[in-house]
Amino acid sequence: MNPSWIWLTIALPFIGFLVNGALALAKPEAKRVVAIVGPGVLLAAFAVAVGIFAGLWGNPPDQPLVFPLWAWIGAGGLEINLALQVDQLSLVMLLVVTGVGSLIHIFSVGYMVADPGFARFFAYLNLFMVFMLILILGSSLPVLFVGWEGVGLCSYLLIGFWYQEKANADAGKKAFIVNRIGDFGALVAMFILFWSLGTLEFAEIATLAPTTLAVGGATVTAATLFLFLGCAGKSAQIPLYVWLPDAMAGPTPVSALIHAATMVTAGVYLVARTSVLFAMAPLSSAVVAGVGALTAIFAATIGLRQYDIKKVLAYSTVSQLGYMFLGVGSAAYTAGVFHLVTHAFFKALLFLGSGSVIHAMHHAYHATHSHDDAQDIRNMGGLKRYLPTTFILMLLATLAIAGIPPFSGFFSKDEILASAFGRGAEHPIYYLFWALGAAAALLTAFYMMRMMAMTFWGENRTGATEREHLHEAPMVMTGPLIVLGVLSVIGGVINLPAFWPTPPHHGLERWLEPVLAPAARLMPVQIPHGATEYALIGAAILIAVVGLVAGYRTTLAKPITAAQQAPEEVGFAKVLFHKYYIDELYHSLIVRPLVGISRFVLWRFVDQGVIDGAGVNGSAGLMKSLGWLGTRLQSGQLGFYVIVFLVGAVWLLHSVIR
Amino acid sequence: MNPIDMRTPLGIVTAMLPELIVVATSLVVLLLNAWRHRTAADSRLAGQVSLVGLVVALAALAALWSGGATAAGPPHMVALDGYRFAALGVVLVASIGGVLLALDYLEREGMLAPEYYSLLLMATAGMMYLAGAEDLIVLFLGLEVMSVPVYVMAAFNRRNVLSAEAGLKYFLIGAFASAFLLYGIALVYGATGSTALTVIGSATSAQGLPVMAGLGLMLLVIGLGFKVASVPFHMWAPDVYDGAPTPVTAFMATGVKAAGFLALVRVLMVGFPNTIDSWQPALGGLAAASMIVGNLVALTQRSIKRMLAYSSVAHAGYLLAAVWAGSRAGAAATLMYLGSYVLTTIATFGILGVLGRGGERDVTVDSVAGLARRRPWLAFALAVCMFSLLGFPGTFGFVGKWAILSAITAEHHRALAVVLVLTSLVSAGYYLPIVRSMYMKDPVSEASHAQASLPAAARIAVAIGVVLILVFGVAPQPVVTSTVETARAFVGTGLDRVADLRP
Amino acid sequence: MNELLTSIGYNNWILPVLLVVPTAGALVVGLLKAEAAKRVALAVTVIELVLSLGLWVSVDTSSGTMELVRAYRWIPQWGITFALGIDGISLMMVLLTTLLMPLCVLGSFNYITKREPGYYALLLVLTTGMLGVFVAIDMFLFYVFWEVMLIPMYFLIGIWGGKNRLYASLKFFIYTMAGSLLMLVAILAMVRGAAVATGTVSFSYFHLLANAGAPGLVAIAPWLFLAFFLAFAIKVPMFPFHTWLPDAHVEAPTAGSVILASVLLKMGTYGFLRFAIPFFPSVAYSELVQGVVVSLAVIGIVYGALVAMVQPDIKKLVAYSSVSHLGFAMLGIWAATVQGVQGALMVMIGHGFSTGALFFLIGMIYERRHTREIAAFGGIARVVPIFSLILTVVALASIGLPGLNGFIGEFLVLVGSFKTYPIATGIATTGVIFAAAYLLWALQRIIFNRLDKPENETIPDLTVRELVVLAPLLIGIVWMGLYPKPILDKMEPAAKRYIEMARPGQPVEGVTITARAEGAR
Amino acid sequence: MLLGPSLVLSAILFSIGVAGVMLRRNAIILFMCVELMLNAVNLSFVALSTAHGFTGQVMVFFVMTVAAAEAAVGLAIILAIFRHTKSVDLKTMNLLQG
Repeated sequence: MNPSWIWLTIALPFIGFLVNGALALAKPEAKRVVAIVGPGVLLAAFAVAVGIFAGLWGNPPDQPLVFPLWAWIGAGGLEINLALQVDQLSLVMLLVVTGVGSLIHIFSVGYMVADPGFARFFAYLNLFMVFMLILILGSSLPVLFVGWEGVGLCSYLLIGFWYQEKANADAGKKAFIVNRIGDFGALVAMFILFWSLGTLEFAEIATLAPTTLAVGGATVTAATLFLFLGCAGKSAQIPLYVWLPDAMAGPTPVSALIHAATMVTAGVYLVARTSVLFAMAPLSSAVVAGVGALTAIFAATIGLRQYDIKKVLAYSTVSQLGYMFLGVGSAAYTAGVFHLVTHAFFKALLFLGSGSVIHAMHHAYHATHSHDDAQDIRNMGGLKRYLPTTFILMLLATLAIAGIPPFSGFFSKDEILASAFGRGAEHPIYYLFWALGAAAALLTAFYMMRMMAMTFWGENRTGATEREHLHEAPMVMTGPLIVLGVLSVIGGVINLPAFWPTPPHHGLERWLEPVLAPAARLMPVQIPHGATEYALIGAAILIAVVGLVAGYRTTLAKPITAAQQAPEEVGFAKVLFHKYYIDELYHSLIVRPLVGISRFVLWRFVDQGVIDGAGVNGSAGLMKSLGWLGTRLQSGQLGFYVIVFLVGAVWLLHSVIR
Repeated sequence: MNPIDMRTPLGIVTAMLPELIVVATSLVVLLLNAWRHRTAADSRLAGQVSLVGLVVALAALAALWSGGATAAGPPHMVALDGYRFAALGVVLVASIGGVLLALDYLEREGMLAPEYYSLLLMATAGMMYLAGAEDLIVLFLGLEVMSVPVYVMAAFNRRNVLSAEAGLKYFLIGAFASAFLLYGIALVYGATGSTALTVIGSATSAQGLPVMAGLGLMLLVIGLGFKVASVPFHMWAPDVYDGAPTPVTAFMATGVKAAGFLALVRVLMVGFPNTIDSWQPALGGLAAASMIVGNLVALTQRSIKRMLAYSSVAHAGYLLAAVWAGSRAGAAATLMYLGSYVLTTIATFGILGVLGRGGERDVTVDSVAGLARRRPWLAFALAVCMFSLLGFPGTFGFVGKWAILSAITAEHHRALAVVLVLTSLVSAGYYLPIVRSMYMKDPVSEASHAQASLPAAARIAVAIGVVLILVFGVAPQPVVTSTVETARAFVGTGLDRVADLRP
Repeated sequence: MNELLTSIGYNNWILPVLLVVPTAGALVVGLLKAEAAKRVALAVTVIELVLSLGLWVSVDTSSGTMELVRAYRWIPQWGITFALGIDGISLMMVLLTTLLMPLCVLGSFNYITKREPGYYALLLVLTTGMLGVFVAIDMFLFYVFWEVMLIPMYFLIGIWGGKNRLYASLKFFIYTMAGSLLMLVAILAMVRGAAVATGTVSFSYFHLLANAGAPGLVAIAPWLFLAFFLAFAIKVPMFPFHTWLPDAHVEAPTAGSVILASVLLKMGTYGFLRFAIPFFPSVAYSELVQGVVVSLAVIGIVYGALVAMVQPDIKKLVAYSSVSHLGFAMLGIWAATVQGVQGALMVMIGHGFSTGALFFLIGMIYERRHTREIAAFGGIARVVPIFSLILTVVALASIGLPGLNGFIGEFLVLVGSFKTYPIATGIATTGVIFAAAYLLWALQRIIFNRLDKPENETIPDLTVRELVVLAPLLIGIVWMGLYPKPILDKMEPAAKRYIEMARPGQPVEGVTITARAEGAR
Repeated sequence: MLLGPSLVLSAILFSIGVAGVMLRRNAIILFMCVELMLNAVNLSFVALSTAHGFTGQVMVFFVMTVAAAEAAVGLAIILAIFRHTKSVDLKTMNLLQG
């Protein structure tokens, strides 16, 4: 299929959005239509994407193909076309987003069918796909920014989908505002780039930057650091990760699609997109890698002590995103994208799996009018008997994320750690990053297994009567799970390392080569070879296995009490349970002071007190009181009038005697 | 028309035709009163007669002016130039207004004394002499002929102690002030050896200003400054304006003030054109003081009548600022502003006269509440007047203020201009509340404003006033032309400065 | 199209006609009964709109100078003519005004329940005043329009306003008059200086522009600029001259708030672009003035946003958000780069649309619930989905979401200013965060959260008439967000011309071209 | 010639009149002080006319007539207010003030 049809991939979901939106306003009960249109447009878009991919498979372009739609902004030297860009990188993202997106749409049909806002949900979901695709395909930073903000908006709407709950609306707002802090960085980065390069087109940046800017210079470093601030916001890195766990307030498919597979990886995509700039700024790359590694370990520790199944997965997402940044920060852009892809597979699977678990739990509690928390893994246990399919698939995903060969996660995570270690030769700090990454890997395996164990193994804690109502989800939901399961298992094949016995080797790397070449020239990837390499692999596998076993053992060692009777956490566990009290910290350090100052200092004091009170009304009052003084002098006594008269007369006469 | 030879009786009669007509009418009315002075009809008749007389005088004036009458021969005591004609026009308009307002008012308030009109006409004659005087003797006579009847008019409501008090205060301090003026004349005469302004002008141009003449000049300024109620010689004005019957107040606020200013302009610009530095500081001071005091004190008044009294002090300040400019532009601005001020004030007091009873001292900002609901046209008229006094674009008042401002800024001395605009801003603080009260508040009771309706005569005055305010506000072209032309006809070399706005 | 217009001599009569039609209409409307008055007023404003649309094609903005210049005899002795002209910038302002007026009339049909004829007559007079300000090229004429506009607004607020309307109207009147009176003195002083230099007395904009550097004026230029600055800064309104805005906005009837926000505020920025800066570039770009203005603009952006965040009253919130938005415009204007100025203009137009729509929406919900307290709502998205949808879209536009009009302006302003004032721009950019904060918070408290107040259960959703009022604004919001190019192209020559006047000798295009060339090598 | 001395004398008389107006509270007395001022000026007119010809003397006649007229009117007004307040003390006349 000719790449010029690329606009179709955006147009299709948009049509879906219009249709579903109209239905949501006019005829919400028409769920059948929605159930067909919603996923339908996505599948169509996926088909188009596959078609284009197939068309370019044989002869990949060495230059990105740009398809301008119309001239958007034009002011002085700033000419921005609303243009779509097709190259190897955007194609990979395109396939992942539309593919995984379609699966999740299908899953949602089963998951949300009972919800009155069914049509509205799919309208939002389609709209999200529109913006996500603009983000991926945008040929310049501003166009990308359109998608960037748009997905933020949809995430806001979907997190607050059940807006009747204040907590959900709060979470949505938090997500948007925290993202805005990141966007601030993105904007400033754009300004710097525009005034230093005179363009915001990715292609032109890639060609201009090396010739115009100094490697490691202040300009490029500043630009990349601000850019990374944006990425940190979108991809939930320290210090802006706080919104992602709250985002779990949204429906589970949303968590799978937006907060695991697609939107949150946009930051990684952006770094890969502008790899040239990052490659020119070693400092920024180090910052990226460092923040990534730190986030990976930090989030992983929190994951250890979460009981909400989705919160566990949320922190694991944060942590995995950290990995991706560790990768791109180590100039291993391919590895980063690779992990992005595999993570999309297994994390989407995990979320959807948790979705079907919650689905079952919810039905059980709903049937018995119990008000227990359907997401708390302390209320689950032994579910593998009731949800066998879900159990098997989630187990596969767990092995994948833990990094057990030959599951997909193993290859991507291993490549990231290896390249981080490799850069250590140049900058020893990277050894530290590698160590953090490795430690995070251990914790990942541990908390994932803990979650699995508490959910599926041991004896059931849901309750005697509820237990009857637990049952596997319908086909429409398990179907996508199975597809994702397969992908999580074999996903690694797209980029097998050299040491792997069977080809194809480095598929993704060779595919992306034309896009990442400029960056690679400036900062080549360093994968250690020979003994070191094998040692690293061994260590990685060992870590994964230890983590899993330890997780299983410690969790099931002592009986678990259901949420109600669960004892209060103590010691460091409590700190972890409360996520290091970071939210409380932000709230009391930033939010409340800001509101307080605005209300009492700026508004009441400065605005109403000083400017209006003293300034405006004050001067008016002054005039009035002066006038009052005048009326007092107007005593009605002729004698006094005469005196005033004479004073004036004397003054006048004096004025001529000089 | 050929130049009029002021040495022949015919010439004098022609030149003085308007004054003579007014005086004659006054005498006729007086004579009439000898037989007819009992009923309302009598006083109404007297009023109508004097109205006719004034209109005829106006016609005569028009004839003279359009004929472009000029004087021939040596210096004479009464000016014969466009500026005098314009001045006479202003004065006559003011006194016509005074008559129209009085016609029904006196009847309503039970002041059935037709002498009122002969006094008014006599005062008018005095104003005309004063405004046209080109000799200090005529100036003095005109001033007195104007003042003495006005003293009586102020005290005209014999049943009302306030009116009597107003009359007495005005009389005593007025006589006191005219003594100053007289002394000024004496000193100027002593210094220059003449009382003819043209002679004085050439003398001062030649030899500069001796101290004696300077003192005399200042005493003249004091005397006239008193008549126009400029701070600090204004203290009488609020009380007198307040106590006098409303039509009299209107007459004083317009006619007397106008005549005083026109005389002041002529004295300064014909008599002392080249010694401008000697009187500019003084006038600037008076102007600033008047603007500030008048506006600030007006801000705190509750009674509209008294508020208008103070605002008239403020307007005296604006006019003094125009005179201060000492240029043709200033002279033109003075004329123009007087025109707008006279029209607006007549209309305002005309409306005020029907809003209350017994001297209208109790008419406050609150008592006009909701007037727009009951008497829309009356409210509209008053609103227009307020915006015109405020000097808001679209009204004659703005054109006048604009003229003054451009005259001042022309003098490269913008402090006065800034004072003017800032004090005008303050004035918004007391003009707007009236508009607000009329339009944005609801009537106090069902009965309120029931009796607030203009009688025929006053209605004519108000209607003409308001219409002219709006017309000249939008199309000031004719007024600007005439004032600029008349000002240009002024003698006095000292006025030929770049300051004059001449395209 | 253009041929048709030229065949009817459109360009010769359009500007005066645009000024005359509303006033003439006002005279008629004022004498009608309520129902008829509504219809006639609507008809007049629609005719006005249709008439003005021709300008889009007929005015050739490519030169960047004034087109359709016509000077009619008025007061020759004072060198005053009734001179009208239009360029790319005023074109947009005129169209913005003529587009909004029919909506304002239509939007008032239910809101205004007393003394309708007067109300609609005043709206029409106001139209003349606003259009006059944008097309006057004689300083006397400009001043007259500038002031005359106050009266209808004063009555609109004072008669049809809310509880505290008397205070608000007087404050609005005196506040604005304070600034403009000093400007009046400055204008006269300029005319005087020019007259001394050239011997001709003329209030013509071009004459003064040419002679603003006259020796007599250079000395007092700072004072003259200060006078102009005050007049315009109060209108914009810039911090700290903004406190009239919240009161006026809150008390004014819906249409009044809309006009205030969408047109009147723009007159301030327009005044800077057209008069203050071109007259006195050397003063405007002296270190001191730049520092003061830019910091005031940035303070306004952040301060306005923060104060807006804590407002209990929706209208007050929007009022302070205007302070913030106009701060962007000021920053862009002073940046004097093509992007900055274009951005400032887009902010002016975009703000006109989004804030106008916001005020309409607030008015509509006010008509239903008779309160503007944010706390009185919550969760109404379930009852009034269409209202909530539109409110969300408009709010997002005002937040500056890419794809909607708000973003274009802010982005261009910030890009443009970054070259001139990097630090200030950096701070200003935080405005995008606060904007999201206050608007989303308000949005949540109004349409989201639990629907806990019974009186909100039964609010009816928007009627067709209200949708008709909002539709043009929404279309504009989306159109300008996705395809602003035509508008930008119309304004670009004028913007460049402004920069040439503001920063003589500075390369208008900025650095971009050179960088491209380097890259090519 | 006595020009100088007589001018000084008239100035002194004028000042006495002014002082009287300033200090006294009785309407009649006040009025008499004003008359004194007028006649003081008359004196200077006469004196000056020795230097400048008869204009001054003409002026004197006018002033006297005017003074007479003022006297008539003034006394009438004082009578009028006396009817109301039964007093000619200016201290009591402050109904109009503020």
